[in-house]
Amino acid sequence: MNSTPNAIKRDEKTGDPLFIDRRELRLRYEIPVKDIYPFFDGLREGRVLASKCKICLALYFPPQGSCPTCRKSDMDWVELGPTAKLLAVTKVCIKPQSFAEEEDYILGVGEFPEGVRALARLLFEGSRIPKIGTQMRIAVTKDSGENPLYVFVPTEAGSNEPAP
Amino acid sequence: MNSTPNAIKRDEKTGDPLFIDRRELRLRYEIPVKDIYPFFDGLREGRVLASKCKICLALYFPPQGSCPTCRKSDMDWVELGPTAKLLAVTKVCIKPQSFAEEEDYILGVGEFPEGVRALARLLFEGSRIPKIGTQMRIAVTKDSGENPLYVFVPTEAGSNEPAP
Amino acid sequence: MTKVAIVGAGISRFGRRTDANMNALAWESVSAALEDAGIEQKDIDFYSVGNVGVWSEESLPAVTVGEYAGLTPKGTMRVEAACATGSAAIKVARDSIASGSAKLAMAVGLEKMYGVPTPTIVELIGRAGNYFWEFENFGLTFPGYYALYASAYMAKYEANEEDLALVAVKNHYYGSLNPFAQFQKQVSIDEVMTSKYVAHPLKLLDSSPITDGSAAVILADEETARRLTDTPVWIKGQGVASGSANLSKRSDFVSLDASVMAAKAAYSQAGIKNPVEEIDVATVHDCFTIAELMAYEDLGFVGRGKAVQLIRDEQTYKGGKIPVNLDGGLKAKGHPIGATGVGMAVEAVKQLRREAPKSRQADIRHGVALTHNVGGTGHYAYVTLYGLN
Amino acid sequence: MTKVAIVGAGISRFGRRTDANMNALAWESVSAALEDAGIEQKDIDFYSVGNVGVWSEESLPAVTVGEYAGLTPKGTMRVEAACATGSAAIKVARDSIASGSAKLAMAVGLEKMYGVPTPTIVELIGRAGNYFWEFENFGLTFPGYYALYASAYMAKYEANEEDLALVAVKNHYYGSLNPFAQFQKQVSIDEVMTSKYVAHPLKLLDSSPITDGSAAVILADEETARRLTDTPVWIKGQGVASGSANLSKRSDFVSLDASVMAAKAAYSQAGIKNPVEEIDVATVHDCFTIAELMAYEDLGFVGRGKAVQLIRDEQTYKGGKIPVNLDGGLKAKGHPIGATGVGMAVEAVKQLRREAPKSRQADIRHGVALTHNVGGTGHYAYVTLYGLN
Ligand SMILES: [Zn+2]
Ligand SMILES: [Zn+2]
Repeated sequence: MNSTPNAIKRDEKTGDPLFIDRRELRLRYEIPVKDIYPFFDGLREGRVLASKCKICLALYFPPQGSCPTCRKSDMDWVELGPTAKLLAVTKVCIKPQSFAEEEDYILGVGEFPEGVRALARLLFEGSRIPKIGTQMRIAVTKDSGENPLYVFVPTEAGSNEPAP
Repeated sequence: MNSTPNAIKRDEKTGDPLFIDRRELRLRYEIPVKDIYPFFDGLREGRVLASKCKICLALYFPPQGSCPTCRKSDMDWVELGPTAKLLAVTKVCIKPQSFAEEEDYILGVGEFPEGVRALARLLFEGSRIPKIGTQMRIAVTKDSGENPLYVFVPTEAGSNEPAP
Repeated sequence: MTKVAIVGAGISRFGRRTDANMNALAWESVSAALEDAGIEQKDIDFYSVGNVGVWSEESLPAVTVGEYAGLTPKGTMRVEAACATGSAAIKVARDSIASGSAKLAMAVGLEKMYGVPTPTIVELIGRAGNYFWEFENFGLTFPGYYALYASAYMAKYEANEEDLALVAVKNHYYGSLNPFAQFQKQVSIDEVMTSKYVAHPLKLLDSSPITDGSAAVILADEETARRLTDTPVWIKGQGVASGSANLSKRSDFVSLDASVMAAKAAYSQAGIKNPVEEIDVATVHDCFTIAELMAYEDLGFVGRGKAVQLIRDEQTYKGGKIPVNLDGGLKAKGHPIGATGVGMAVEAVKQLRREAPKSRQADIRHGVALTHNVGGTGHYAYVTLYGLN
Repeated sequence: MTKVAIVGAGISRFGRRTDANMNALAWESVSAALEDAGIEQKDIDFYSVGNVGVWSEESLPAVTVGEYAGLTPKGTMRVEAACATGSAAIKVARDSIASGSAKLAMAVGLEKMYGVPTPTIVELIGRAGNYFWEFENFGLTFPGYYALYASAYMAKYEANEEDLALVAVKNHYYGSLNPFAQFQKQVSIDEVMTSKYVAHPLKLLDSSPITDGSAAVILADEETARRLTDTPVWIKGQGVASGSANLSKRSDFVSLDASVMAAKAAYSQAGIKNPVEEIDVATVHDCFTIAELMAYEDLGFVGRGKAVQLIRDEQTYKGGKIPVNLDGGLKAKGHPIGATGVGMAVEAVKQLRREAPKSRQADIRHGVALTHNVGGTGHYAYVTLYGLN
């Protein structure tokens, strides 16, 4: 329709007129990490650290700077792993806009012997989805922007999957 | 600090580490206007239309497609103006991001004899802020994207301001 | 607690609604609820609006809906509990009455998701949960959350993808009988099984769609309810619980603890001892097929690991042991996030009043209906029991 | 209505908080409130989280705060009522108790505005109101909304910009005495008058700042309150009202109708006949200086057009007829949108318990404090009365 104002378009399926917002909102957050900065220090050294309350010894991963039980901010930093058992797994095929450029990726939750768990990418040969119960190793790699990131990889002994 | 990971920067004022989100969210809305499309038709013809309930004769501006009193969607479309009295006025100096490129602009609420009111830009000579009570004329101009937009301008007789 | 009843219920058509903006969409259900209750806006003392937003233009929807619908200057607020937002809106309206601060209150659920393109919607839903540790770093999506549960559930109970598909087949069947549903067509197991993976092992037809829609209920105290209607639908109990933001804080992935806790609380308040025996019809939160199976167990309809047998035996169809989602569920009726919980309440009201179309009207013997509304992946759970007595 | 009291109150430092993410920021006030009440997380039956968000990363803050603070698996929801969000969170917590569904409930107010750059914050605040007809087309900002009111008020009552500046001078004076305030320094009339226009006639120093902060209060039923503390602070009344989304639907611009209605309802519930005589101290919503002047009139402290004389006579200072914003107000203490209303409640509690620093402690004679929390520009109004009896 020639005389439709610029800002109005017709929906392709329904033909209904839609006003196309002229104001784009762009959001990119800045997230304070002061209280968990040792985690990022660790990551640069290739270690994945959890925070541990010095008073009640509770372990926090993802780490947090305060213990809600003791109401104190007095934390030790302890290394996780190296092995974790796969509790749940998925391959993400429909990706969010900000991950649109990536290949389908595999994510899983691994449980460490200390009892805490972590969600991370799984890097297994051939983008294979390993079985629930598989023993994995946590490792530090780099994301596309050269930032260190933790991932799960096969144990050094191999895939170490449970028998079917 | 050389060894800071790419995604972390130090705040300029406090020196606190901030994780800079790698995922930008961009939002631009598509707003259905089917039920008020006559308003946009009117605008293209240089007329500012309000909707009027055929049953109870209530006048709606901004227009809406249904009358909440009668619970019906049976509307006439009637032209507003040409004159309105200025009830409230401001000049916007600190602008939102999506208006950052524009000069400071003047906005006001004008009341029409029919009792409804409209918020719109005021285009007066020299970016002058007119006095409360000034009689204005509603007119249709174009925004920077060539879309028709309604504005308040001086009456043909001149500024028509109340005596001080 | 003061007795509170629903005395009016309305719902919009669910779907991709390019014909109505947020306010007009809300008005469709608000006007229907007012009509149903036989009251006017001025009679309402307070209204809550459940809306998640960000994908839609209005950031103060409680106010813009109020203006459009003639509810201004009544007191209001917006509430959010992810996909359980609608039930949270009902809690706020109910508590307003039970506390004595209102006699008539309205809960409006509203979502206009198609205000932005689909990849942006996927992005926005994915960001819910724990932003930094799940989304920012790893791009975990909302289907991905439930897929993690599906992987663990299937491994533990030897369920397979066909079992999940049975839920989709049932709910599409009922969707085909609901003129307000987004999908009014049946699907076969084959169609489900051959649809594309969204997040392995969940496929497109395991998933509820992106939906625009609204629903509204009007609540009243006992005296007002009895004055307005012969068939008040009482809120007999409501349990509310939450789960960890980080999925990795959960100890297993076969059940939503928040659902279990919320159900327990709701049953206790309503005096329900044996849900399958005492509940006539349930609407449960089937945002994905796996979610409906877990709900069967979390709500105590069957024991752990027995959900698959229940759907295989068609015991959650009309006429079965416990009919579930006779309106098509989120799966086929659609899932306008903030409206879903209120839409469940509308369905409970219609079922209990025996106003559903015959083909999907449950047999109402005890006069009790259940709604189970989950926010996120057990981040929130709201279980509500409605009854004729 | 069942009596409900505040039994614990906590607040974070307000300001630009680059040292704490949303959850850690909430924890500062939650932990202080638990400490103050002498209870643990497990004692809480329900908690509400007031947060507007979008400028901060977490889209399910009720859940992420709950996880961090050890409140999971308690029932929860997020509420929003623009700048009155905190008071809405208190309403939800209070009604949860008054309805009998909880004995102890917490209301948390939280805002992390500095998650995005300042021009984006201006954009986001500007979008509140009616998006299409005010922002999309015309770029009306939030200071612009109040500037429209200021223009009409000043014209009608012959007030001038210096009169507005007097409000800023008073509130900065009290901010200088409050170690939790964002601005702990006094300003002179000259400094206010020479600060830059934000939206004519309002200047930078007429405006409340962008703020990060949190506040929390713990509410209890009568029995629990009396068991926990000797100085429960009772909620004596709460009025809630709304105004049109479109400012052009308002008939004049010298008063916020929603404030007038909410105050009337709150006074009626609390049995207040003469506010100035019966209230010891008030915190009112001074997001801009003009807002405080309108509040004096809307709350019935003075007649129409008389607010200017009240501030000129310094009658809203400590020791005056009705001390207002002895914590610095939004103007100097800061305005973390979702936290503001809860922060007002914290101040009311401290004042009534006579725990404020001497220099800004009001004379508590009747044991009654008022909080006035406006969302948007009278889009929402919540007026609450707190009392020692
Ligand atoms: Zn500890
Ligand atoms: Zn009408």
